[in-house]
Amino acid sequence: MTAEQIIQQILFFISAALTLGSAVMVVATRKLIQAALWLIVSLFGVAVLYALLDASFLVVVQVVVYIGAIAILFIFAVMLTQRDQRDKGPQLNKSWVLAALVGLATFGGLTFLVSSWTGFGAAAAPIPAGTVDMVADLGTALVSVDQYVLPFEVASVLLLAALIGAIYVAYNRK
Amino acid sequence: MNFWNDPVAFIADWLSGIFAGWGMPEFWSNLLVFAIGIFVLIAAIMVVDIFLVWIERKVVARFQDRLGPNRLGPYGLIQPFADIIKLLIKEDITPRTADKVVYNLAPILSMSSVLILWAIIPLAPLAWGVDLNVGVLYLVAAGAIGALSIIMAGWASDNKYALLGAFRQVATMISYEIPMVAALLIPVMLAGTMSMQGIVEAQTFGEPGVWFILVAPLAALIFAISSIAELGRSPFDLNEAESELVSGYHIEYSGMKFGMFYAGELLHAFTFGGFWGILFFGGYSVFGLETLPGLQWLSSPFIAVFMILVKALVGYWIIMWVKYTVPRIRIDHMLAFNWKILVPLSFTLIMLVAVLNKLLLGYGTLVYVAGMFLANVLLAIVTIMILGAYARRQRLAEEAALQIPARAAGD
Amino acid sequence: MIPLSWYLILSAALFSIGLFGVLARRNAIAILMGIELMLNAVNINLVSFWRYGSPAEMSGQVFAIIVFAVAAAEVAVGLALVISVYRRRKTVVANEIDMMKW
Amino acid sequence: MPNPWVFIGLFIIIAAIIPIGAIVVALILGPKKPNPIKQSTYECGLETVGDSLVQFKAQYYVFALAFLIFDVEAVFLFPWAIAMNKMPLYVALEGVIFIVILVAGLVYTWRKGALEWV
Repeated sequence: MTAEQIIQQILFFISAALTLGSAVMVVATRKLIQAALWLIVSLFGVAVLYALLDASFLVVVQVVVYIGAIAILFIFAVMLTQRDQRDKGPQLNKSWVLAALVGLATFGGLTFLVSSWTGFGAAAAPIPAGTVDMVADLGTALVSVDQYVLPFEVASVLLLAALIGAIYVAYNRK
Repeated sequence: MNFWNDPVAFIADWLSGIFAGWGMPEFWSNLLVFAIGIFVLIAAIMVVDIFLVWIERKVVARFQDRLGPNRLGPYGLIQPFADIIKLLIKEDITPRTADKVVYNLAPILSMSSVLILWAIIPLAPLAWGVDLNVGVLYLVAAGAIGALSIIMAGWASDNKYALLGAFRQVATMISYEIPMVAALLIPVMLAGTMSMQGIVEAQTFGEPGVWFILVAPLAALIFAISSIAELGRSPFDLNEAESELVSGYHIEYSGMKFGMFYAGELLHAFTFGGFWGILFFGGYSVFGLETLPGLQWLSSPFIAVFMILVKALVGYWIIMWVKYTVPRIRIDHMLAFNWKILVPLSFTLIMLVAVLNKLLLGYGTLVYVAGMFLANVLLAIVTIMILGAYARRQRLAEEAALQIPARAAGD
Repeated sequence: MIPLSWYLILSAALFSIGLFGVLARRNAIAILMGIELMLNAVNINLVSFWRYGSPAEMSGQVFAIIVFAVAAAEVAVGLALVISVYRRRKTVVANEIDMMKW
Repeated sequence: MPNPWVFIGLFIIIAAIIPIGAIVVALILGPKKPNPIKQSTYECGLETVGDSLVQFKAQYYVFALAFLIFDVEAVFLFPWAIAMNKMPLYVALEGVIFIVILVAGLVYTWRKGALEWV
């Protein structure tokens, strides 16, 4: 193994530890604002994983959408409802032991499922030579009529529905 | 390899030669050379930042008919160093109720969110941090980290004013991010790439090969307005609002931590001056003169770096000009201006440019540039006419509402 | 050299942590955070299958972007519901939101 | 350099180390004489009243919501903008349809009065 590959593995372990550790903090922290900040750390760890996977576009999209918009929305929502934060009381409901068992079972089941699949230990496919700008390929795939133009337009309708629905629910003046 | 044609590669080669002489593997020596390069670049930016403090104070003094710093050194040039020494030996006061970790993290994030922008700025034809193929979105992502640092500072200070200031500032930043992203889409569309290097090259050597300010003047204007809002500078400095909120989200910060917010703000403005230059004014190109025969020497990296710094300074000067001329506006006006004028306008502009760009590209440079320019101007005129009509209707309605009771009182 | 299995196990672990958050937290906003973690786990899977499967085709990345849109829509509507309920009932605890219960 | 993010990662680390260094130097050089008055919350010299976590207007949430939706829209539009140069005219029209659908959402929000700051 070359030094570069070892560094890659170390980076993977660091970002995996960052992601999983802060994900645990998200579900375990008492103060909700701190949970939101841990969520940001976890999402950033996922962005580093995307960088390791050579998905440049998704790295910046992860930061722009998740950290820049979704996390800010969470923080705003926490601030708006903080009269009922109840940070002192128990943050987990009565059946949390059952929930932990379900979580562990899911993890075990998923790991068993994927490890019995043939492609489990696959090595990374080489990036085909000649792909200069992967983002351009992505754009072409999104708008070509024989590829993903329908999902592209449907995403617009989905966002429209979400905007109208959320405004209708959150904004009931009078 | 000639030093004068490509100094960065020359020095990098020289350094890796030295490291190879020490028996270092190629991978590590490359990494070390990169680290040294980044360190030198950031150190240079910090030195520029120190002089920005001096420029800012000198320029604001001239705008307000004062002299500005003039005691320490010629023209007060040593003043910023005295400021730094003062910041370094000040006591660091942390409020008792503050969330210590988040409180200390916020100024660091604020400064680094600006510094990391310099990783993608093309300084010269062969000198840039990294030619990222998602450079434009990286700019937006760094802005997201900046917004996060503000909300962290406001919350961790455990102070009403700080939290109110942070909320106002973040509401401004996220609202104006929409027209900014929309305005950024237009250079991307014209250049066909998101890399900053590609955008600069498209303006000099591309298909029409003209500065994008000529093709999309309205996009440049929208980007200018929304980036001033993103910077939180006057007229959009509701976060500070000295008279109401004392100084917004950094009210509880003192000493070097406050200095980080302050220096970060100045450097942010300067950096955005640089991005105006890169996206709409040809970046490091010398007015396109270097493509002419006999003037090839103008594409020398040293002239290029000088040009980009000059363009950034001019942009910074315009931001200061706006800041010290225009009074602060109210938050409802500010948000209404964004959501009711800038956002619809920028979306209309995207659609217009997308279709016209496809239609006009086959008809030669002159028709293309003139058509795009006129379309932009026409859209701007239509917008101004609609706004004028709306304002007239509002005024008439208000006057009518005022006149009825006035007449009743007179009779 | 990172084998595909590492990413798959990481994503399974992230999914399970998110699932635990959804099932165990009392606060409705915290439940939505758990859902975000689960969606991120899905995205890691999609992107790593793209990278290890066929990087020449952009399907994996397109799917991941659609998941971003879905996540945004889910958060927007979910948090709007939480805020709306909070306005009427002054509570964000999921168990106490029982208006639809017979 | 195959992966530009190695460079960005190094850049981010060094860009974080320099402000940390400045703050640490200031901590070492500066005086350290804390007292309760100095460390209390600053509110123009008045005593702090009540919790600092004040209740915020729901309006902030509405703007953040609209921002989130249009931000995701922009994420879809960037690949479209890049691909457009090499594609025929109908691709530009696809993007126009995409924008028009979302502008309908903006119009709805506007007509509902959710964009007013009351």
